[in-house]
Amino acid sequence: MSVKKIFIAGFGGQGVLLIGRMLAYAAMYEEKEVTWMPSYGPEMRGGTANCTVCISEDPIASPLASTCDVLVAMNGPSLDKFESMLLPGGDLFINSSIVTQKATRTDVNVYYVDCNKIAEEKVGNGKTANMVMLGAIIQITNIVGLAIMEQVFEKVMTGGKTALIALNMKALEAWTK
Amino acid sequence: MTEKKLMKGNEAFAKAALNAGCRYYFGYPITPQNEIPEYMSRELAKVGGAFIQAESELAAVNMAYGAAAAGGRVMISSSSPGIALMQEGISLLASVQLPVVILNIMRGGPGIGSIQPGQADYNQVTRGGGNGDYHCIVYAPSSIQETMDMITKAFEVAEEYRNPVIIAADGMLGQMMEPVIIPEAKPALTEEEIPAAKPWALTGHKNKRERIAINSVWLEQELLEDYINGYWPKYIKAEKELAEYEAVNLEDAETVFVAFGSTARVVLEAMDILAKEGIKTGLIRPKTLWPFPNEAFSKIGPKTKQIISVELSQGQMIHDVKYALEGRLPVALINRVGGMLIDPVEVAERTKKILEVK
Amino acid sequence: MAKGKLILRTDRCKGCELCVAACPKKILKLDEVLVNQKGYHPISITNEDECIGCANCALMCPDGVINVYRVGE
Amino acid sequence: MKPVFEYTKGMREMELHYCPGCTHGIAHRLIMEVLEERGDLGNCIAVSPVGCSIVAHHYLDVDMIEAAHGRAPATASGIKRVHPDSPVFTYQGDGDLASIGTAEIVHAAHRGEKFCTFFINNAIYGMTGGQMAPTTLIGQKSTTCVEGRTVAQAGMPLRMAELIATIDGAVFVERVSLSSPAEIRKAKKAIQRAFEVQEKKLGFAFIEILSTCPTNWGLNPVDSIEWLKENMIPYYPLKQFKCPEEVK
Repeated sequence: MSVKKIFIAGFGGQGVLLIGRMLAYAAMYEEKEVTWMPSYGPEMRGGTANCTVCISEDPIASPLASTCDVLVAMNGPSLDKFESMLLPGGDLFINSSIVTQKATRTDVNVYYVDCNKIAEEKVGNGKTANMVMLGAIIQITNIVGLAIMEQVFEKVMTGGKTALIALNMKALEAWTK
Repeated sequence: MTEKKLMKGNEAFAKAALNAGCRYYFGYPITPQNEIPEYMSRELAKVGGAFIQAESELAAVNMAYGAAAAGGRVMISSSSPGIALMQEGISLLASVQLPVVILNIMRGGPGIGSIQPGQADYNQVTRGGGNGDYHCIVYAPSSIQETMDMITKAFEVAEEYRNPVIIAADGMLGQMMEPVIIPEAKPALTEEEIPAAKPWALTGHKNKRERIAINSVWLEQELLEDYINGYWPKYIKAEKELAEYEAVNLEDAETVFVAFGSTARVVLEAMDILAKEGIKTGLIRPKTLWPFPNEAFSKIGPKTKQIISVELSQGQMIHDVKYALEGRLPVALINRVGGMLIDPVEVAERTKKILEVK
Repeated sequence: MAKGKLILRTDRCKGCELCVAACPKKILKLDEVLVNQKGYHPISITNEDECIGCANCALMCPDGVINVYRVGE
Repeated sequence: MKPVFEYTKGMREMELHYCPGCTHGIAHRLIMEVLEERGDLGNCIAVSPVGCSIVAHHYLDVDMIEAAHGRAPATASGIKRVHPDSPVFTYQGDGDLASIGTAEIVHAAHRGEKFCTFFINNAIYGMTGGQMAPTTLIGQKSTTCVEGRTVAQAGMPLRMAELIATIDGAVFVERVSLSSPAEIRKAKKAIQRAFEVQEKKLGFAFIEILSTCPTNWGLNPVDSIEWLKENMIPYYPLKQFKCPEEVK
């Protein structure tokens, strides 16, 4: 079984769960098997949030991750807490707009993504910071295709939100290695 | 119709109930099942159904008692401590043979416990929980799709057997998202159709038939004994006809796991890890917890030397496993409790420990 | 000259601004630069000299951030 | 320097998990201030509910027990039988007290139980994510009434203080609010009276405390206070419904 496990963590409100959900939609539209599992707790503002996305060609057994192939740290505490989960050779994405420390692992590929700055300066909308990160994940891992994302946005951004599709597509391509 | 949709478990479960013709839902907020009453509050009125946010789980189950007696297709849902509070009503439903589907999105106990996934309700859902001689029919799904399909079936089984049916899912299934195919929508019974479809239901005798009385109290114990003996054969029938399970690799396995619900998915991944190290394992996954699929254990091959029950409890199902095995094989337990989840690596490691000890 | 002195435990602050709204002298404001370990901009005093020591801020604070003292007594 | 305000020793030295601007922190503190001033922190036994304040025992420096959802008044009745001279209180939210626990609170009042109940009314279920409470206002949106509460679907919001005041055994009943420093001072005075009523064994003391839930109301904390003033107080008037002569 070649299940890819992606673990995304940060503060509540950073769009951590949304990044995961977008990946899940994309995988489904590419006819892959997928699960999305959020952390959950009492409704509370200011807490931490994380989610696990599993993507595979075959049915997925456990939707949980004790280790992962891709780790996304949207804030500092998440990097400290979860860095050891990443499998050797895995991809580590760090939101360097907020995370001041560097990765300690040397056996993984590390990508520093200045999400907030890129969102504000290159996309022109600070709220797209999480989509900048999603774009980086897709570009590096090819876990889903960038092309499918337009279809995803069309499904989830309906009504008045259709105007945001182009902006979000721009955000996905804003980061470059 | 066959288009896949990415849905959160709890919303998918509510949608499945709606499509199965459920039109009455009564609930009370409790984590991790809140999306179910929330969905029902939005959607039921649109299809001519009714939602009440009850003042408690105790009220919710008794609203279900009323609606089911009146001939409605009813679902209620809660999570472990809420189900405990419903037990009075569940015993009552069973005593007067009313069909209600009860969705339990289980969490860690005892007491108020934790809001994270758990399976320590096994005893609560399979051993009655309420007083008296009765069983609940209990399904234990391991994916969102399977939960939806079991809900669809549960309404049919509940009405065929005139008995409460419990779906024992957990917080993981309720909170996660998976692509699903939504079961086709069935027409719901109209109020006019109830007397013919459910002749036992309270509809008013309209001076055309004798009055129906639904009662749970029997002041003459001889009559109660007759009554219980009268309905008991349906449980014998259920034991023969309703037990379901999934078996994986029983012929070849040296060790056979027994696990239900989301835990079975974790075990499947652990089996892959163990296979890579040359350890051959199999799995029995009960899809019904009552009746328990005893028959599955007769399919275990001669190579099997060890049985391991994997549970999110201190070992509750393990007693049914031992009973089914009739002492033929040693049974060990791998578990986590209190809302802690078990991961595949841990299952694999603890399995190796169990096998080495021998 | 200040009549009151505030001692702030900014590590406890969640930036709710209930104290800001309650201050009659309008001398409380969230720090625009500092972020505490909880991830919030904590409360700060813009002009300590104007504090009258009324304790309205402390009364409104849900998180025990503010203690208030009378100066010169 | 002379202290004008120092955080009460009745609050344990730890940070509260409540959302930014949630007024639970104020209500907790007021009760502990009163107990500290009365020298009762060491004697008090309290009961926490199910709801956001289920973890109140982490914060309050008194002996505490967590009750099953809604059952705090029954639990407190039991405690009071064993320790009739100890100050006992329950701290309950609107789901706990006004929904699942209506039988227990009505009968605690009816028996004239000699303990105090502090009822936090913020018109919504907090911990479970913003479902309708019995106290949710008409038109107010919640996750189980997304278009706003209607009378047809759910009836009129329940006024607990008025209801409890009709029961003879409840001798002190007051509704207060945490919406301004002045109202907070009044709330504290009411809490002081409630403990005096208990000490003198006059009967049951009930205080409804109007509070905010910025997270589930979808408002910032400051706007939440305004919303409380504009919407809750007109329907839930601030009033002392009953007060025995002995504590006036």
